[in-house]
Amino acid sequence: MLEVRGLEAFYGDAQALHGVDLVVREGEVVTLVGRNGAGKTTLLRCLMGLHRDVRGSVTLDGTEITGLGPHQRARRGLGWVQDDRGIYASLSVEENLTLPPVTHPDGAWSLAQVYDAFPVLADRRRAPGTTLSGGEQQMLALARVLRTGARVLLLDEPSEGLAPVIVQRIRDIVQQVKANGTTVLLVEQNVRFASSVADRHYVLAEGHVAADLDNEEFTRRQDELLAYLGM
Amino acid sequence: ACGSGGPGGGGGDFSDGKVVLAVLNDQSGVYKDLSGPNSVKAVEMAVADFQEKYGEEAVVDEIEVVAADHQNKPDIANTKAQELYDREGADIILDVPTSSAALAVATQAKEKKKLFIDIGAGTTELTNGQCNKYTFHWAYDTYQLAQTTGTAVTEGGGKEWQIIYPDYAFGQDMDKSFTRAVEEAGGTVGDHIATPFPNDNFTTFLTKAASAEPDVIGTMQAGGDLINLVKQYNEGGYAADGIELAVGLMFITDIHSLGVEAFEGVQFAEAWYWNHDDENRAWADRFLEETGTRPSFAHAANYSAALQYLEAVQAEGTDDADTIVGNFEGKEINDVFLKNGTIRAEDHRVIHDVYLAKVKSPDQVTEDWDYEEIVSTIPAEEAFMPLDQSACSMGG
Amino acid sequence: MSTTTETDSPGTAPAPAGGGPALLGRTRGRWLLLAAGLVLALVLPWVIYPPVAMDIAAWALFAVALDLLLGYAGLLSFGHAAFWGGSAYVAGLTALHWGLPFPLAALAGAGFAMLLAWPIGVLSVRRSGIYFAMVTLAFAQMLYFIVNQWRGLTGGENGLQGVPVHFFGLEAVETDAFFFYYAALPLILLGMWFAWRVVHSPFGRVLVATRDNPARARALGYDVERYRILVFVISAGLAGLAGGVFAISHGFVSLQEVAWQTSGKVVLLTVLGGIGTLWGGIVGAIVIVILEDQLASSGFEGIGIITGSVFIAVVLLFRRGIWGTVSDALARRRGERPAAEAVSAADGEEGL
Amino acid sequence: MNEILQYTVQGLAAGSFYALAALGLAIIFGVLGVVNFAHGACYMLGAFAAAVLMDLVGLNFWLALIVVPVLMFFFGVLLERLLVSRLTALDPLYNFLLTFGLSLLLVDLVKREYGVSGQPYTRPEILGGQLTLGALRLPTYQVFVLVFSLLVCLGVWLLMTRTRIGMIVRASTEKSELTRALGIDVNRWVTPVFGFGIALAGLAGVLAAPFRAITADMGSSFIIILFAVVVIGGLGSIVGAVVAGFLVGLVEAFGQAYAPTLSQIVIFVLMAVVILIRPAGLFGREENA
Amino acid sequence: MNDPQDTVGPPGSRTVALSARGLSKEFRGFRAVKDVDLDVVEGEVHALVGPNGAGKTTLFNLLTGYLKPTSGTITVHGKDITGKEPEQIAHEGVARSFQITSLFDNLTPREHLELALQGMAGGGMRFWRSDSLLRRHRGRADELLEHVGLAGLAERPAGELAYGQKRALEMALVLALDPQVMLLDEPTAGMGREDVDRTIELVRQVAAGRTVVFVDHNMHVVGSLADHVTVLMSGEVLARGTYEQVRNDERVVAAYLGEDTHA
Ligand SMILES: Nc1ncnc2c1ncn2[C@@H]1O[C@H](COP(=O)(O)OP(=O)(O)OP(=O)(O)O)[C@@H](O)[C@H]1O
Ligand SMILES: Nc1ncnc2c1ncn2[C@@H]1O[C@H](COP(=O)(O)OP(=O)(O)OP(=O)(O)O)[C@@H](O)[C@H]1O
Ligand SMILES: [Mg+2]
Ligand SMILES: [Mg+2]
Repeated sequence: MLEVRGLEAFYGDAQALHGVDLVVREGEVVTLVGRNGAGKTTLLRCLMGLHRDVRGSVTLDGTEITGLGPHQRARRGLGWVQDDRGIYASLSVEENLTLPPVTHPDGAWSLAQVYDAFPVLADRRRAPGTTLSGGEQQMLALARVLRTGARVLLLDEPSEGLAPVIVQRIRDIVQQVKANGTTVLLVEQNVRFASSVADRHYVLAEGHVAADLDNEEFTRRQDELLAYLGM
Repeated sequence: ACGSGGPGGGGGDFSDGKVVLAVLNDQSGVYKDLSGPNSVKAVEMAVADFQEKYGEEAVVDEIEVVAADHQNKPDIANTKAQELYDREGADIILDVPTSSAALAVATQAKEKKKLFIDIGAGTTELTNGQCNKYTFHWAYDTYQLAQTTGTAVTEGGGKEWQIIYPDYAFGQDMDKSFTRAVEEAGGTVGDHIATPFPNDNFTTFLTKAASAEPDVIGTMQAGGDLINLVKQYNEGGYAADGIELAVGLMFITDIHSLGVEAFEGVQFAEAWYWNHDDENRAWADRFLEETGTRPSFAHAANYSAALQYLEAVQAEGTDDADTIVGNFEGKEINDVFLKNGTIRAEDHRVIHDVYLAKVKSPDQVTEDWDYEEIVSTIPAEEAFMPLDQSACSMGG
Repeated sequence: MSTTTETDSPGTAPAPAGGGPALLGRTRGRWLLLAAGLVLALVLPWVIYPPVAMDIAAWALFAVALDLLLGYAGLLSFGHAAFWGGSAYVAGLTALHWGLPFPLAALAGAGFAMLLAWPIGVLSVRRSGIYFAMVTLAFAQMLYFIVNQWRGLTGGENGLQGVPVHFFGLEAVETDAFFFYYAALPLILLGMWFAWRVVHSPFGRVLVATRDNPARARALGYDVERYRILVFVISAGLAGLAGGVFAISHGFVSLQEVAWQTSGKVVLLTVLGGIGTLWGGIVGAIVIVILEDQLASSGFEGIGIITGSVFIAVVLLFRRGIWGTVSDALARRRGERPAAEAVSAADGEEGL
Repeated sequence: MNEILQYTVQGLAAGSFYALAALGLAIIFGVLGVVNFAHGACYMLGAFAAAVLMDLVGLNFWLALIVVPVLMFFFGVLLERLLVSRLTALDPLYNFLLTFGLSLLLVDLVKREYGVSGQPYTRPEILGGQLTLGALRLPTYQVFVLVFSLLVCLGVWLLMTRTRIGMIVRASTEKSELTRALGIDVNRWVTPVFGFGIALAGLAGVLAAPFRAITADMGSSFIIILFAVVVIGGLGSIVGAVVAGFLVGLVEAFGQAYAPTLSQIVIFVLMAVVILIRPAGLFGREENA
Repeated sequence: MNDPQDTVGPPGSRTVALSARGLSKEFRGFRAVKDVDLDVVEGEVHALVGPNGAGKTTLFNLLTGYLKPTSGTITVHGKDITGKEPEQIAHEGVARSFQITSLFDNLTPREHLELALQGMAGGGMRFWRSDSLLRRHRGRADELLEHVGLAGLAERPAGELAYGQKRALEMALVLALDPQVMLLDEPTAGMGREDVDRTIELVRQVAAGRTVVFVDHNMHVVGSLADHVTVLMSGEVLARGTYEQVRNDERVVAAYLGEDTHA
């Protein structure tokens, strides 16, 4: 589904990614783990076409999307939730939800579905987006990409800063999404969360893929990995 | 007492062996059409006429005309004036519209002991509190504008006045002079309504003025503000109520750009009109050939000032400023611009006959630029500030 | 995929400590530059018409004063004419009516500018960014109207004419622009030194911090508004000093000095020279004052066409200004990091 | 009483120009975060376009009300593409400076081309004359301006708050990168919105043409008052721009009627008071520093 | 500056370091914090937990002056600080970190700390002195960087640091203020486990002799650090007590922890 070859990214003179190769197959949930600064966020931004300073190739469904702009990638089915959530202050909660165009109607959530899953959002639907608390904003951001029906979700630390109950809810949603056949690439620090939802794990270290593990192996070698990666 | 400084070198009669006339004015701003580059043309015409008239007899062969743009900024005018006198060897600076710029140049003229003939500026200060030996004021001033319009319109039957004036020095001067002129002519002035400057909305002021049901609304606005006011006066339908509009300062270029419809019937003071008589017209034809446009009074005055300066140089055989001042003081002149003109020795104001003009209606216009009808002529002695009102002392 | 290295996106390129000028990276270079600057200041009236040289010096100090505020506190004042012009009037009036020697008159003007800046600053610093620009512009406009109306004192649009130069009876200075320049130069240099001192003081450091992240600065215990007010007042004082000298050198004060076009011009000089470089304004002043002087005698109509185009070109192409561009290039040749744009995009404070 | 009514209508009519232009300013600020210093120049260009087209091709006032804003729209599109868009990622101050330069350039280009004296303009006969409502007598044209601009303001407000376009516009403003990543081609929206804001300034210019002097400088002091208007209303607030526009018109009219010497200062005093009490403006959102 | 005598409060003395009474905050009709009473005893580590949107950050903002309470009072060591500005509160010995990192992107970590140290020492307004004055804080700054594991990055502009490094710097800044009361908003958010443990260790160290209030969703962190826990829910205090008490409180389990309680 999503294939990355030799991806390099730069911040000015500094290189953040040194030739990343990875493959995400259709319907899989794959996590990207690695310590702070490993380049996880940068990788997602490159996939979304938001980083200008890149080399390498990215294909989606076999088509090269390297040269496309972010909105074209979104229309082809990439959905991104950024690490600081990206909620619009000038839009109400409901407007935040209805803003993105529905790109793939089959998988797209309706407003009613969203409000059903996140009753808080329904309560505050008229409030300006950024007046929600951090956790509420995270839910909103997630709900927002679900509304588009994106086929590949790129989630940057969706469980960060969330109450345990909410983390469980998010996990349920990821599982539900997966059941619908949506592909997910997830950046996670929370190993428990990662191992409970994902099929496979890529370990990113210093800008390249250090290991590619299935969930079983990942759980088995968890302690070793933690020590190695400092996670 | 007059300044005692003489020319630097005793031997030569001409500094640098030539005469340099500098035109310092606004080549890009609001006075561009009124004087601007065409004033330079007018001065060049004067030089050509002078050279043609005297030919071999001329006391000086080389006459140069230089120009500079002061952008209506007094500090630039000030620096430029110094530069013109010091570096370009200018013997005289001409024109200089914008009062603050003109006053700054007058100060430089006094410092450098070089001539300055102002044409474009309206302030009476040049021949009043701030007068000096080397500065002359050639064409018009605020006193004369007010005196002309105020007296003539009142005598023509407009007895009850309301005055709308811009609240800055020019407008305040005009308001005072107007009031005096109107009252001396037997009229009365009701309210004096001060307006901001610049301003694009005069509707409130007009409402206020019209509510007193006067015969005439006298307005001292100029330029863009005048156009604003006139347009809003027309929209308000005051003419139909029998309220006339009399204008303190207006130029033929204003009428030309807006069209006579906008100004029809408006009365104003005019220092010179190109189509007034044959002499004027003949010169205006030549000007048209040179520039493609008809002259404003400022163009004619620049021509006149340059020509009279050269005549003085010819008569004295030198470009030494003190000598020329001596030649000028008290001189009586008649030329295309100055009718019954006198250069007053006491304050260096050049007085001459001026006119009350009225804007023609569209069907009266027979050719381009034929916009004005001269209603009356005000003799030189009546039009300008009498000497006893002037605070000028040449020593200072 | 291409590798385009876009260094002009702000926030990615870091500044050296305190956002100071990289051109002065090395001590030796710094001394050389200082010496060159002083020599330039001394020979200027030999190569340029002295009154124009004086204009350059005054405008240069004005631009440096503005950059202190714009480059180091991130506050764009579009109303600095109020201080330059306000001081010009006070300097002119004290010289005219009390016969103060001109350095004292200029200092009196500067003092007045600071007094004026205080209330304006207190009100204006409540907003930053674009808001600050508009608010200062509006206040300056208010002063313009007052000066225009208070005709008895200021001469209205005729200006305050006939301001004398008093200099302890030294006739050369009092009458000759060439000597006046040398008499006034120490005041200008003093002002510049003071601006430098402020930038390289603990205060200057805090200022840069308040520029980059005011909320953080507050959490560290800094009263951001107080810092902004103080730098505003200092900047106004220096602008006033420049305006006072300028007025005396011309022998009159006109409304032009308090008009918004004057505020615009000093912003132009600063931007052209380079925001956040402190000395860039000097280069800007040299270029623009000479350009204006030349254009005035060139017969070219429409100065605005030139200045407007310069503005646009600088903002689009040489955002770091002349000084900034040159110093970045030098720094790059030495393998150092170029300085960041002083005005950073991080400031989302005024968002919708 | 009668006079007070008269001043009220006159003030509101004058306010119409501010409201329309400030609305354009607010929308542009909203979308691009740009305070367009050239807005006054665009107002001037609108009036000039009306006058010049009338002279050249006999375009009448009614057509000008449509044609000129459309032209100004394309002019705005051009400006945005060629200049403004190059600075989007940067501090808004750069665009403020850019548009400042632009206003100098535009004004002097117009001066060079058309001189400094005003341009003539004739409005349709039907808008001439007076409307009498009881004892109240008002120039028809002023009433027209007032009603027309109120309608336009209302329409724009509905557009920005009630339609998807408005929503996209607000989103693109705030986080253009993210908005792109959500599948919206931001560039497609930003440019037309800039054009739209410019068109509003142009429209104000057309309305001014029959009533005010059409000179190259007509926008220079207008823009300053416009800044005071948006500061009072709250920068970026659409309602704020309109309300403050009319408010300033009223304050100006009553100031002129009862304290003429202070009338110009009154607006700035009003502004100072607003900043003191509500730094974000009457309708601006207060944000935590 | 900290006076050694009064920082180490004997555990039994129960002097209240930070206290709020009847604190409420309303945003355009929405009450985010409702009538909250809070007492933080000197020397304790106090955790503030609660579901997202409970009002924790808002409460923090009220306590540190970034928001003005709609009603209620706040005192620090018995001194009323209600309505004071953030910088004044900082000078009262109350320092905070931000949930969303907030640094000076162009300054290096070392410069950050010099600035912070100088802020407390006073003298930032001295525009007539040389900025080499700041260098006298360098020793202490490097010490603090060492402390939070940023020693190697002292010269890198903060804008280039990765998220976890920024969080560490954020922490160092709070330490630099040497406050009596520290308020930490989610100090471990976005950190890997090792960093979390390091941060716990760090907080524990600096908590000696200080009062700490923190917000965190990581129950592991709360469990290892907090002496007392206050649970907020919809702007109101739902429960308070020790970690053990709170985590066994049914209402808390239902509203916040969920069935999956241990971390
Ligand atoms: N704007 C930037 N300028 C320069 N360097 C940057 C920038 N953003 C990130 N980096 C560098 O790129 C590297 C990768 O950063 P990235 O944010 O992708 O890490 P991450 O794995 O997402 O970390 P975290 O878990 O903390 O979010 C880091 O070393 C960081 O310092
Ligand atoms: N400026 C504001 N205007 C309106 N409502 C606000 C504002 N700030 C916060 N709120 C609301 O107040 C409530 C409490 O928010 P707060 O940020 O304090 O929650 P929190 O407990 O810190 O949550 P989290 O753990 O998710 O960060 C939320 O519902 C939020 O929407
Ligand atoms: Mg990340
Ligand atoms: Mg929070």
